[in-house]
Amino acid sequence: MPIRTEPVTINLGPQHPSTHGVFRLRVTFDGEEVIDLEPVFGYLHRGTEKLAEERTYTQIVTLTDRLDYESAMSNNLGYVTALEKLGGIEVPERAMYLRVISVELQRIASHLVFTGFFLQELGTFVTMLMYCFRERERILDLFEMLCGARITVSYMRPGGLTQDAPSDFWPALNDFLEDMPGYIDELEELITRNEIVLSRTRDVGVLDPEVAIDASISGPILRASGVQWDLRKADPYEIYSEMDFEIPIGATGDCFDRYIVRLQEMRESVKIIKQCVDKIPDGTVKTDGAFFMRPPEGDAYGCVEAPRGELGFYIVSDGGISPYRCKIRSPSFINTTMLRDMIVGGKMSDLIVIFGSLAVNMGEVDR
Amino acid sequence: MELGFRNIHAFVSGILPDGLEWIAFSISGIFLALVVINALVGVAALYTWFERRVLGRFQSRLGPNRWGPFGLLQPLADIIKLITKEDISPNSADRIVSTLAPIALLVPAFLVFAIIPFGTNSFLGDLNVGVLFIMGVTGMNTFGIFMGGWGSRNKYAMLGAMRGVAMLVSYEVPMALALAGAVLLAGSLSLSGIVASQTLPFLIVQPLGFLVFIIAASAEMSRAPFDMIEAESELTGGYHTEFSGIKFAIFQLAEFMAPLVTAAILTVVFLGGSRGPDLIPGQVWFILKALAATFLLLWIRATWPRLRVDQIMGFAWKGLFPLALLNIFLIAAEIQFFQSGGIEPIGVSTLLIMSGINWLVTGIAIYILANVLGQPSLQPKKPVPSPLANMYAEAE
Amino acid sequence: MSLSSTIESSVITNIAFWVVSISVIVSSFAVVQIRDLFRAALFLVLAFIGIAGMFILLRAEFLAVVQILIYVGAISVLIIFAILMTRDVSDGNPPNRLKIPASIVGLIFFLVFTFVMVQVDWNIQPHPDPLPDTYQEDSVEVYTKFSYFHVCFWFFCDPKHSDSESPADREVQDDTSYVLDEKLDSDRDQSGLDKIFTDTIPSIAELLLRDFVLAFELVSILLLAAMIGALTLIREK
Amino acid sequence: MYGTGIIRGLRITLKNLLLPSRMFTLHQYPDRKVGILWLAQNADINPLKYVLANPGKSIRAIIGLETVEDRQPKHPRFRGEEFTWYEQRCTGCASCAKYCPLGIIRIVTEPSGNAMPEGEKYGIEVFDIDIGRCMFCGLCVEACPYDALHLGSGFEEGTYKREELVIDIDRLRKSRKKPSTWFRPQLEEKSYDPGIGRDVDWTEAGRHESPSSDDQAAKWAKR
Repeated sequence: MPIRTEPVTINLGPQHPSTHGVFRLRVTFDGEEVIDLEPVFGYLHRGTEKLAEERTYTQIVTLTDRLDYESAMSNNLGYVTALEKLGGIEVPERAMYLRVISVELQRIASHLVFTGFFLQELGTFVTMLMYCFRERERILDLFEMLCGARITVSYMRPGGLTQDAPSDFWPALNDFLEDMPGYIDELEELITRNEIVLSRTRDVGVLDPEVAIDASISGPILRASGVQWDLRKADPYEIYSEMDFEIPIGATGDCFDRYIVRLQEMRESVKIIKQCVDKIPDGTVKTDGAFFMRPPEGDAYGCVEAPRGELGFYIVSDGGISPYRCKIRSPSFINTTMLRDMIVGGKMSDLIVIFGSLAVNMGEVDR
Repeated sequence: MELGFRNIHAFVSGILPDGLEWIAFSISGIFLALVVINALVGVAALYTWFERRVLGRFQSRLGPNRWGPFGLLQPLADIIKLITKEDISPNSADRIVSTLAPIALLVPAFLVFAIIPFGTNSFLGDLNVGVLFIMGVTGMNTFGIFMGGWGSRNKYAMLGAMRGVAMLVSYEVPMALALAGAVLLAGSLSLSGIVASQTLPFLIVQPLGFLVFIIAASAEMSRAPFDMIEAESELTGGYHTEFSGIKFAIFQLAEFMAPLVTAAILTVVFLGGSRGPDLIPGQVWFILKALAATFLLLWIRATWPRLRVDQIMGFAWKGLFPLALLNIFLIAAEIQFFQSGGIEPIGVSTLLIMSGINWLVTGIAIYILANVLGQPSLQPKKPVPSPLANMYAEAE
Repeated sequence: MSLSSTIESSVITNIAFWVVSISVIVSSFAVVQIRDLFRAALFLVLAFIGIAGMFILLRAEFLAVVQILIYVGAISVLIIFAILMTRDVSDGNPPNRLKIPASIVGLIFFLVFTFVMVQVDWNIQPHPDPLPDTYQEDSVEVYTKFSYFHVCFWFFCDPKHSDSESPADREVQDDTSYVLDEKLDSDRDQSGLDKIFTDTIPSIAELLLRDFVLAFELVSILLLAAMIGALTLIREK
Repeated sequence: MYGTGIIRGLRITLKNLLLPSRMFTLHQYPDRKVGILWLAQNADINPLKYVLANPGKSIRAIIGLETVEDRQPKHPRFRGEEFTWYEQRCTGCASCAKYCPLGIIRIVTEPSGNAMPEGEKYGIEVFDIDIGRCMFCGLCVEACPYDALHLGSGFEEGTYKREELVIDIDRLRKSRKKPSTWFRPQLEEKSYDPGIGRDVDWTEAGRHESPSSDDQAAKWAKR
């Protein structure tokens, strides 16, 4: 004679501290256990794709900043990559190196934000968040040197960058690269062997590699499931083919692996930036005329490995000054699709941890 | 003159004519309650400042520092802000229950302080069932949380309250058992008796009891790593989600009283209360020890994440409960062995021997328990690349 | 006049007694009469707390604290928890449909208890060895309480001694009075206020763990069996 | 051993508590509470001497009331809120308005001069920038062919009303000329820093000198 309990349906969000923006989950609980879940998006819809049809090609760069506002550089790069494919624009080599440096810095910053908020959701009051943001602040300072802005950078332009790095950027970057491995070690010692973190995240929200591939999951979440897939190696863009780095993968595909993969990716990013600093050539960073571009009729799909996964832009041009269509394949949106399968059957706390481990950014989901 | 009920009563009844003892009794009681409660509220307000500053430094930031010297007036500003805020409650809320909830949460915290011996005695003198009183009274705060959760008719609050009740009831058991060890050793249920018998602080004599007590107490006051009642990342505040204004202020006050209460009990039962070298007065010793205890609690709060609800319950019954039983068994056996028959207090040398044994047993017990409870699945695994999408193969 | 005697004799005690008794009675009525189930449970808590207050007035602070610890801290919480778990919490407070049966059962219990209380010889007698001056009143009160205990245990555990020659008498003669005497002797040196709370715990401990240890253990085993049975009943599959 | 990880975590937080170099907040906007040691160090004398010299200030510093102004240092390239506009350089071509992704720049021009020779600038009647909607992408600055419009370096333009966030031509004229060096390599070459630097005159702000009216007339009208 089991005691029958009433299922309770709760609207988790749109205003909730753990939903990373305005995201609504209709969750049905049986006590603490999640028995059903339905994600509802659209609360942050800003019509980026439609707005892009009304902007010139260069103006769209500013729109991409706002997609995944934690990694604006990567979004810029994804867009300009597609545009350069479409317009057949050659990019100067120095610009490519600077692009890789800024994108990898952005990856570290984004993963730091992920780590901070992930642990915040695990319940470390705000300590880890502050530590991670302290480290991220230095990256933002570097961005301020590069392009005058810290979050919404709009640094890249079709055919290059807005401007070269200032002279004081390089010593600051070197300082940061020296300190960063120490920061990562500290984070690792603080968290990675922490039994509470382990017991909260191990074997929680396991995503099998088959399921992940079928659902077209990408980025660290895919790699945490053990699939060694990274666009930087699989389809090298910019100068990644010259770089020497590893693709960290996880063992089981649980929340802990998603965290540890990101942590190791930060180390790899530091490695990549160091190589870039060593190899960067002199020269210009801009292509003349690309600011006022009018690409030929046709279409192009350009994609990069953004911190959250494969970020793709599909641009159709009708020969005018603005694209006929600009489709954005945002990694967060596609990674969110597996939410129900991962969460149902877990506890409420697991729900928060799993959702946090996906590092979904609502700006990107709703576009 | 020491502030105590007896002194006040003697003073008041000296002024009043004979035959009015009951008026003297009431006056002195009300006066004492007024003084003590106001002092405690003041101390709790100061403690919020302390907690926020220390927590801020732990988190490598500054904490409140703008308003007044070193931000000391920040609690005042907070109180003014909270009092002047509109008191909103949901339309379908149970008004009476939700109004009483903050009071039900706050009163037990004040009641505990009535029997804490700051000096040689508490304000009210000595209660012979002090430890039991503490257990009974601290168990009452369940009702505050429950009434808050139920009365505000909010599902988050409800979930928080349900978690809270399940957790508080479970953790009362190891907490009581941990206190029982101290009671056995002291041979007295009264807090003054426990203080008097601590020629060696019980922290040294029974580390296991201290450990169990501090863990269970941080669960009882729902602080990290057991703060799932509020769990701001999951329940957006838990039972006080729907509270605002003065009710919320009282909830916060009760919440900030909790570490003070715990620190006071810890100090009395395990750190030797107001005992200490005579260089500084006993009350100062008491405050120093209590501050050290609150610092320890803050340190833990600043570092550890939160456990999941089933893990918290499992930890109470599978981890703390056996440890507490072991502690009681150990202490009882030692008392039986060392104190064979006599009723004279145990000497310091014997206590030292006992503590040696206890530390050893504590280490072994924790080691065994950690390896029994610690799941081997938590150990890192070696990642194997899945053959499904081999990037290197495709790149070639 | 010393403080303890003030408390004994003063109006305060009477006021406290009336406040507590009225609140216990009113909240007990509310438990069965009120429509809102959650509030009824809260009134039950109030009634329990009031009874703890009565115990304190009877100078049985150990019993009072145990009353709070067990009845308020554990049993009421479980009742409220059960209300919460088994009803539809989203539709407001579940109604109390058992008003009339509960009233009838409550009335029957009230009558039975009144009958028992009136009928039973409570064995209240002065201390065999009267103590000098102020301690006399104390001792009588304490003594009353212990007799009550004895009667209860005797009533349920030892049906052989059903006549007035109960073991309670004998124990009062030898064990308890000895303990009390010793305690009071040691108290004589201390100052007045401590006498408000006389140390009753050793006596209770002796009764529970020496004289009635078999009954005590039996009750423990019964409770354990009940707990395991409850677990078995609700366990799925 | 299982169970040591949480203890190690405690060590890290304690390290962060104790080491001053691990502080996150190094700047306290807008003013910073300073202690007596800082004051003495700033005055470059012995703290003991400092206490004797100005006891009032010392007491205030000890009880934590002494403050100094403190600003977050900004890189010269920082894209600040208000715009720096040089009327002398502006031709009213409205490139900035065209390139603004949000269309928040409004320019109304009128023919100026008596005969309006070809190449001479227009008179500018209205130049509104609604920085309440501006996202400081800098495309307007990038688009300006005559380096007339620069991003500013301030970040204290907060107001209580949205309407006050519209920078009109009078405010642009009157505002201090402290342009950000973003997209202005000519300013960067002079290692100009708006945080500490002086105001920049319109003649030095551009990549090239604006030709005078006579030159233009000689080049176009009187050839």
